[in-house]
Formats: sequence, structure tokens, C-alpha cells
Amino acid sequence: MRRIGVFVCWCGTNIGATVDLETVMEKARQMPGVVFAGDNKYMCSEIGQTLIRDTIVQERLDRVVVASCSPRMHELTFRKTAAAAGLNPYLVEIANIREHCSWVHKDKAEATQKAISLVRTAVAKAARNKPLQADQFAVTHRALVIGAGIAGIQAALDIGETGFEVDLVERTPSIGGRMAQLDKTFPTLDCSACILTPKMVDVAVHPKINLYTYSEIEAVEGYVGNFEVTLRQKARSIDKEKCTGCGICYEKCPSKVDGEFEEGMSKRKAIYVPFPQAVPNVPVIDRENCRWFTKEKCGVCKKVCPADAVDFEQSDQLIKQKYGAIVVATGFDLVDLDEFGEFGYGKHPDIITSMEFERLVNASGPTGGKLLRPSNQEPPRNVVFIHCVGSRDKSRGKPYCSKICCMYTAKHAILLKEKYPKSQAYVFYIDVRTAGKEFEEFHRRAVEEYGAAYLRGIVGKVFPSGDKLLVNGVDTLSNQTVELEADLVVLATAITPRRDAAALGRMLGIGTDGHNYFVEAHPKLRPVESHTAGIFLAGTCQGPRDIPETVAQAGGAAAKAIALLSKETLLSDPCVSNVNESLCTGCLACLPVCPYKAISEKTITEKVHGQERRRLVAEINNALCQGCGACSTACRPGAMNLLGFTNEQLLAEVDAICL
Amino acid sequence: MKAMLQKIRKEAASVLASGEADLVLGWGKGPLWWQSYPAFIEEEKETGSLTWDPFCVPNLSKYLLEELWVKQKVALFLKGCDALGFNQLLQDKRVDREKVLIFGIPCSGLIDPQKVERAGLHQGLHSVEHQGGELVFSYKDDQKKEDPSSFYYDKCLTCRHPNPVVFDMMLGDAVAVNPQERFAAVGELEKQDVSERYRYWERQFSRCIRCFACRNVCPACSCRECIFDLTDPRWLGKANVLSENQFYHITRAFHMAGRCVDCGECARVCPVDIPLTSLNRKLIKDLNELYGEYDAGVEPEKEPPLITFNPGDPAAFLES
Amino acid sequence: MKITTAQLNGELKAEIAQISGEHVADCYQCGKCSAACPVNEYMDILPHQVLRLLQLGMTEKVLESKTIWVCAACFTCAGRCPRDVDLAVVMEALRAVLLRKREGSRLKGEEMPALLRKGMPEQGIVSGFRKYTK
Amino acid sequence: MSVVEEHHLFEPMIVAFCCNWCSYAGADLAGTGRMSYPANVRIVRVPCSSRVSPNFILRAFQRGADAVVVAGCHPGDCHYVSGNYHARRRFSALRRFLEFVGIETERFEIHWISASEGNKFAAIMKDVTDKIRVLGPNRKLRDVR
Repeated sequence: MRRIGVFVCWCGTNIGATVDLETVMEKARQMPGVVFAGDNKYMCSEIGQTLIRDTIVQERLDRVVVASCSPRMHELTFRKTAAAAGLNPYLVEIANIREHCSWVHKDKAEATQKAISLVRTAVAKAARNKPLQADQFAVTHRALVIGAGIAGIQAALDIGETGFEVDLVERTPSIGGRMAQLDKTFPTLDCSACILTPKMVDVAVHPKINLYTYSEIEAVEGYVGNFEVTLRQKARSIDKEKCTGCGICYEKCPSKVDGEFEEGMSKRKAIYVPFPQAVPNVPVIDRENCRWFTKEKCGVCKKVCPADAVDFEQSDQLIKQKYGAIVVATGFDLVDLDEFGEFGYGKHPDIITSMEFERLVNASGPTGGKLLRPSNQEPPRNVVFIHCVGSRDKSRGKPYCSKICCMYTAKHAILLKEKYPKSQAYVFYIDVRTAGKEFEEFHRRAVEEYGAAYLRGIVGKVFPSGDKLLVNGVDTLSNQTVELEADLVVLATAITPRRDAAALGRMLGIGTDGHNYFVEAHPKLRPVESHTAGIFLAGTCQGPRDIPETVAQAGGAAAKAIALLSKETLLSDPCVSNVNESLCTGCLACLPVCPYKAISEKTITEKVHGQERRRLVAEINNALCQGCGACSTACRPGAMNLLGFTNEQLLAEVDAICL
Repeated sequence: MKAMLQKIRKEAASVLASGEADLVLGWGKGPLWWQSYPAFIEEEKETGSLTWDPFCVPNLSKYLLEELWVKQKVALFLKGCDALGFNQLLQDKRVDREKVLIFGIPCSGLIDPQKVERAGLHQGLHSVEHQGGELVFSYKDDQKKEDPSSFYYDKCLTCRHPNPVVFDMMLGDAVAVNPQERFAAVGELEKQDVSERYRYWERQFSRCIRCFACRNVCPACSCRECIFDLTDPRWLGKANVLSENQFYHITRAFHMAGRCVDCGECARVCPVDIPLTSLNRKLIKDLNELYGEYDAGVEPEKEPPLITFNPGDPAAFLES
Repeated sequence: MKITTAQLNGELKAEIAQISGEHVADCYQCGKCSAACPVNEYMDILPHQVLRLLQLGMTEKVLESKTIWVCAACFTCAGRCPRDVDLAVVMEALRAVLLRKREGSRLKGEEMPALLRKGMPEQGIVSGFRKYTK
Repeated sequence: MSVVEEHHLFEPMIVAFCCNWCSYAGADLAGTGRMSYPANVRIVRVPCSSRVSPNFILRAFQRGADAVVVAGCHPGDCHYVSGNYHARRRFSALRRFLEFVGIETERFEIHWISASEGNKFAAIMKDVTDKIRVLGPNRKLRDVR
């Protein structure tokens, strides 16, 4: 007969307030197999855990049920407590009488009945738990960082510093990401390239960091400690070793294309380097626009190249690599402005986004750093900045605040005034949110020193009139309508995740929230980990944030990855599927439902009536199995059983819960 | 009919003589007019006892589960519905295709003995035969000719694959295929309201005596040990009460979901005539509607609907 | 006029919310409606102020304003509101409160054919009905 | 007296199978958010909605459940990549089949609830309880021994 101990937690008043725990304990003592029922104000505290440990020994308990908060909170804690007392940790069950009972049912009588039912269910399940042993598996001491913006670069450097191999994969031809596009950074007005380029060079020369630019993730398999990733190194059509970076090829190349790096404001060639400080400083042939690849004509670059580095025959390479940890740092995109016709984006060249403004004021930008109106290349006098374009907009854009626009718009106002002392910046805002270190002071300098006019109210309409732009707004503090004649209108567009973030999320097996940002394991307590063990998050791919936060988070993600890689072996979760070979008929209906391809065929031989018989059965690779249980449900004879959630346990729970 | 019988005996004899097969599964004639039982022939001389008449309905492929352990190669005769059943066993990896030699028999429909009795033709009946388009009933000293259409099994009227889909040699030329609508009965039941339907099935399931004939004859039901025979965990109670009968029939129908070849054997062998075909056909109809046509037993390599998916699947519930 | 608790949850405010079905609390005063409104210069209080006053329960002030009659119910504000507040319907509710209390509909259905024949555009009639009937 | 109060004497018993990564976490969030919902709902934790076998649902009805809810992650968000896709097909077929053998579809519901949808969890549980309170106790499939 089982010897089960039930330990009821008051959780201060969180549970005790709406559940009559005395009755619960009294009823627990009458449940089949229960030999002890005790309680404590805080079962997860030192005293509580000591009570459990001592009772296990004194009462020779072989099962433990803790009626407390959600197993997602302290299942691990109470398993460790049981293990400390010599009881197999998988003989512990948790009854969630806080989140699923005391906190959501106000009527004490009802809540008490429900708590009793939940305890009875946990006891029924615990009675059928089996002791499980976690086995160990090796960790591949190599990390993968996806995305080489400032987040990816920082993570790669931090991991590389500890001596672990790091593969840094970047989709575009050069590392640097969004930060490389910026001119100055707030709040110190450091030149973005001056603080970024040294790190980019560090990455390029770092002995432990292998750089894969112009490459993408093709497939991800495996699990923490043993990820198997297929990278697609797209063909650059340039031999890296030979190329000296002299640039003659992209000078002579005849075909011009809108430059992505310049946000489409200036052209680049079909063979190109995104920006002067690119790392690696090796051009790439954009095969969709190169006349050689599209029409078998031209080939000028190959002819003029002094180092004969151009190689049209190069093809994509698929590289398969094993990793112990993955850091996702894929960065952000900007909101699509088609929904916001009232701002007139796309209808007039002088209506630009803030990123385009960054390029215009950037020395390596399309206008060589001279801020000129795209329409007539004249210096602008009156520049209107509009906050929250697509942000804080429940109906057509994103409901969240993009967090950095208030600061970079203040920066733009300052840069404008520095470039043209006679110019005037107008900023239409709803609320100025400058909550970081030195941020508020930075904003006040924009207003007080640089004379930016802040108008509270979002612009209603922008439309061209003559060679100027008419901006209709309102100042809700003075309740006056506002009509400005502007030379330039800059839209602070909302941040969004990468367009293909959801697809990458599915490939990695990490969740995305309603807006397609990657979801962290716990918003407050585990901000840099994803729900999937071994995959960490850094930067704006998880939500809007600025560069200081991104770098801090990249350091955090790197620290988590290093902690994982520093282990020789990892404990595997023993709650995996288990095949009862006598029941298994070898129909393998389970094989296709396994998302991790952990099931394979096995031929076994057995003696039946003296005759040697060979037959097919299913076999589980315990390392690959992640314990979802899809196979147990697909198995008709019930041969496949997910340990920890076996058929016996779940049936017992259903029987107990319906009493 | 006679021609087919000669071919069956000839082929059986030749494979046994040549040693190509060490067992032939066919049908033998029992003492009563409707009895055509599965015959296990190992000697060439016994092939003379093989028969072929409108009552050779039992599906021979399920006997392979035992025979293939002890025999090197088994030859057997498969009608259209039997071949679908064989393919389902193949899909479940219960038979080794190399160890089986299949003679396909295009089948123009078999005769339901109960319908003969209901027509009162069974008194002193010796044998029944297809001749030309007619059914010949021969008695001690006279004969009657009838139109066969009112005597076919229900399952033969809706048969969509009378010509076997898997064979090594076909013993006759293909027959015409014009099945009646097979979801008519399901449609009728669907028209009733929920409680009316519940009472209908309550009457059916309460008659079940849990003899498991339906499970034993079904080609898609080939588990070494059936979940309903397990005691720990005890899925199904042994007691013959409505609730347990419902659990059995709903679970078994669900085990067949997407795998039932609609051969109609379960309904035929049920001693208390529970319309099991309607249960299976409801699932076939729904799965076809929801996730695309899937004809179980025709292509064994194609994955049945319930163990595959595609992200854009529709759902029969509100996916808010 | 001081803002008092009585005002903040006055029953007139509740009545307008009930008629219009809109939550004025959703509005965070971004001013886009006022900026976009084609007739904002003829209004004594701007559209975003109407919502602000309703949030504060100062409904009488709004009912006395010219704004609710100047509003042409063109729905530009509703189309652009980042908080999905349908201000045009709120304006309609405000007018309805007055029409129901005082004189009832100013437009009669039977007069319409005559107006149509005189060349009144249908849209005008529709807007008229939206503005002047209870 | 509204329809719901009229039936107040009958308290339905509802079994909810919740997947650990999304809907169980959603239930936890409803807890931390103190969003109350009827105590009639009793939650069984499963790793994934694909772990819920039709037999558990029939067993719940046999043991006297008046309604069964299966809650999983939104398609595409499954922690195990394709678990809820299989569940979607299986329970779509099961729901229509149960209706065919006479069980009202209101008694068997499937919902996709993410870890951040605490309010949706509470709302669904309240809605199911109210509906079943009106529909009445479930005699069908019940093992009355």
C-alpha cells in the first residue's frame, strides 16, 4: 500500500484566506494511501522544506503531494527537497490550489471543495508515479548566434571571450545591423560607427568567432546541448581570399538597384558592399539584378577585377553544424506605412521616415551627411517630426509604445539645429517618454538649448502644397488648431519584429507573441531565456528597446549560454515516452506524429512455441524525445506511454477529479 | 461462376505443385447451402475441395497474421473488399508482402443468406449460383431463377472497389463499378436531433453482448493485445452495461478513424445487427469533408488523416 | 466650473455612453481627430475636447457647444482614431440627447422626396437624418 | 431572474485538460490576475493537447463530467511544434462523432488559449459553466453503477 504524505501550504494568506485548509487536511488523511497530512505557512520556505524532508524519513513516505502554488513555480523546488531526503524526485506531485483555486474562487466553501478535489487528484496521480532516473547527455561546446547586429555582435564577443567556439550568422552581406545605419546615438551623441566599428573588427579577427555573412538558417533540429543546425551560406560570387576590397568592380558595374542599407534613397550596384565600414569588406553579387545572371550579358566586374576574385560559378553551400546553445538576435523591422495614408508617406519625397532621416544626416549616407530635402536638394528650414506613427495605435498599427522614438526624435531635432542653426524643428507628440539615464536631460536640451518646438497632438493630415508640405495638427494643451508649412516631414515609425520572425520561431521551436516578438520564459525573472531550453534571446527581436538595454541583454544571454556550455553533460528530462514491447504491434502509427523524429523501427527476436520469431517494434531515442505525448495518444494498443503522464496516471486523475 | 472455380482450383494446384507456396487460403463448402468457410490447403490433391460461390464472403487476409509465422509463402484469393483489408494490414506492417502470393478475384457482389431466407427461398435449397446476369437457386429436383439485385449484401451495393486493388495475378476481367451512395444512412441519422439520435444509438449499443466479433474480423483491428483486454490500466470494464458498451464502440470506431476500408465485415458478423457501418462511415464522411478525400486501403503508403496534418487545417470548432 | 465626484460619474455621461456604445475613457487625447476634422475651425470646442469634457463628466458644457451641430458626421475622426473611439457616433449621441429632450426630429421622412426632386444629394439627406432625427 | 439564476440549483462539473505550456500557464495568469471564474472547472495538466486521448474524454463523461474542455496553444505556437495540429484534427473528428452518437457539442469544447490570455481563460470557463448550467446535467455515457 502506498505511504503518501500531503503537505498543504498556506502561502501566507494567499491560499489560507479563501480555502479552509484544516478541512482539506482532514479530508486528505482519509484519501487512499495517505498516511500523513501536514501544513506550513510557507511550504517553499526553509522550514516548510525541512518539514517535508523530516516527514519523508520519519513516516517512510514513498510519495509526496504538495498542495500549494502552480507546479510551474515550485515543482522543481519540491522535487529537489524530496531528493534531498532520498526520495526519487519524480514521486512528487503538486496540487495547484492557489492559481487554480484560492485566487480565483471567492466563496470559501466552494474553494475548499475544489481544493479537496485537486488534492485528491494529485494523490491519485502520485499513487501511480514511478521513480524515474534522468540520464545524462553530452553538451556540444559551440554556440550559434543568429543575427549580427549590435546584440549578436556583443553576444558573440562575450561567448568567444570565454574560449567557446561561436558561429555568428548574418543574413545581409555585412555585420552591423540597424546600428550601422545610424548616425549618432542618444543620449551621448556618440557617432554610431565610432563605437560600433571597433566591435565589428573585434568580431572579424576574434579567433573563436566564425563569421557567416550573407547566410541564413535553413533547418534546426535536436535539443538543448545538441542542436543540429543547417546553415545556407549563399554564394557571394566573390572569392574572399583573393578580394582586396579595392572597389573597382562596384565602380564599373552598370546595373543600379535601390540600396536597402540607404532605405532606398540611393542606388547601389548589382555587385556591392552595403556601406564603407562593412565587415567583411568583400562585395556580393545580387544575382537577381546582375545582368550576367539575368541575361548572360556584361561580366564587367570579372574583367576589371585586378585580383581575379569574381567567380560566377560559386554556389550556395549547406553547412551542417552541432551547437550546445543558440542566441537569437535578429533585430527589428519598421511598420508598414500603407495603412497611414493621412501622413502622405510615399506621396511626396520630402515625407520620410526617421531611419531615412538617419541616412540623410549620416556622413556615408546618400547626401554625404548634408541634410538636404530629397525633392530639391535644398537645406530644409522648417522640419516637422511626428511621434507614434503606427505605435500606440490599436486600430491600424501596433498597440504598444516603440520606446525609442521620443529619444531619437529629440536627437534628430538637435542634429538638425547643429547642421542648420537657422532651421526650426517642430515635434508633434502625445507623451514624451524619456525614462533612461540622462534621457530626460537630453530631451530638455533639445527643447531649451536647441529650441525644438514641442506641440502636443498628433498630426491629422500632411499634404503637398506648392514646394512645401502643409501639416494640419492641433495643440491639445492650448486647444488651437495648428497649420505648419514644412520643408521636411519625418515620421517616427513603429518598430515591429522581422517579417519572417514567426517562421524562424517555428523552426527553432520558440514561441512568438501576438505581434510576432519572441516570447521570453518569464517577463521579469527569466527575460533572456526562451521557453525552449538552450535558446536565448537578445535585443529588439524580443520587443522594442534601445541600444544600452540591447547590449546589456546580449551580455545576459551570453552569460546564460556560457553557463550551459561550461557543463560537460546535462541532465535529460526523464519524462519521455516508453515502449512496452509486448504490447507493441510495430504498426508505427506513432512515428509520423513525433515532432522530434525520436521514434524509429527496431526488429526484435523472441521465442514463441520454441520457434525463433523476429518482429518489428517502435523504439524511442530518449535523448531526442521532449515528452509531448503525441505518440502515446496515437498508439491504439496503449504500448506507448509517456512517463510522468502515463495512461494509468491520467485515467486515475480523471477518475479522482470526477468524484 | 464455374469458369472462376476452375481457375481457382488450377492456380491453387499449380502453386502447391511447383512449391511456389506452401499454403493456399481459399474457401471450402460446408454442409449447408450458405456455408462457404475459409479453407487451409497444403496438399495439391486437396485443392479439389476449393469452391467459389456467392457465399464466399469471409476475408482471408487476416489469417495471414498467424500463418506467415509458420509458412514460407502463402497464396490466397482476395475479392475487392478483401484486397482493401489486405492493404490495411500492409499499412500496419502486419504482413510481409514478399511472403504472400495474391490471386485477385473481380467480384460482382455476394448474396446475403438472410435476404434469401426473408424471400422464403431457403426451404430445401441445395446451392446458389450466378449464371449470366441471373441467380440460379437449385433444389432437390427443380430450379428457380431470380434477379440478384435484391439479394446482394448491403455492403456489396455500395462497393467502390469490386476489382482488387492489389494482386499478383488477376483471375478474371474487371467488373463494372457503380456503387450506390454510401453515406445515405449516415445522412438520415444526421437529420435527427441530438436526443433522438442518442436514443437510437442507446437502443443499438444496449443490445451489444461484447462478443468482439467485429474486432476479430476487422482487418484494421490487428493489435497483438487489444487495449480492451488490458486490466492495468483498466480502460474498459467487463460488465455488459450501456456506458461500457458505448465506451467500447466509440473508442473502437475512433481507432478506425481514417483507417477503416469500409469493407462492411463488422456489421455483417454482428450477431445483434448493430449498424456499425454507419459509425465508421460517419467518421469517413467527416474526415473526407474536413481534411480531404482519403480512401483507406487503396494506397497503403499514403498516411491516414489522423497521423498527419497541415497548418492550414479547418477545425470543427470555433478557433477564436 | 469645478470637477466634482458627482460630475465625474453623472448619469448624463452614462446615458451618452449607453446611446453611443462608445467608451470615452479609451481616448488618450492624442488630438488626431481635431487635427483631421475638416470643419474644426468653425467649432467652439475641438473634437478631442468633447471627449475630454465627457471623460470629466462636464456633459452640459458639451451640449451647449456649437461643435456638435457643426460636426458633419463625415467619420474622418473615427477612421483615424488610434484608440478605435468612434467620435462621430458620440457626437450623434449628444445630438440625440438634445433632440429627444427638446423638440424631437427636425426632419420629417415625408419631406424627403420633395427635397430629392429639388436636387438635394442623397448623402446630404443621409447626413441630415443622422444629425437631426432622434 | 435571468435564465442562469433560474437554473442555479444544478452545479455542473467540468473537466478541463490544459496543456502545460500555454493554457495551463493561461490559467495560472488568470490566477495571478485574480480573475474569478466558477469553481465547477477542474483542470488536469497535460504536456500538450496532443497528449489528450479520446479515451480520457469518454472516461470523464463516464465518471459524471457534464462537459469536457480541451485547451491547447494557438496553432503555430505549440511548444512541441505540431502537437496542436494533430489535436485539431483528432478533436474535430471526435466532436462531430460524439454529436452523431447523441452528445451535445456544447458538452465538448476545444479552445486555443495562449500563456498571456488569462482573461480569455477565465471568460471561456465562465461561459462554458453558464451554458452547461442551462443545458442541464449529462446522463449520457454516464456509468451509473
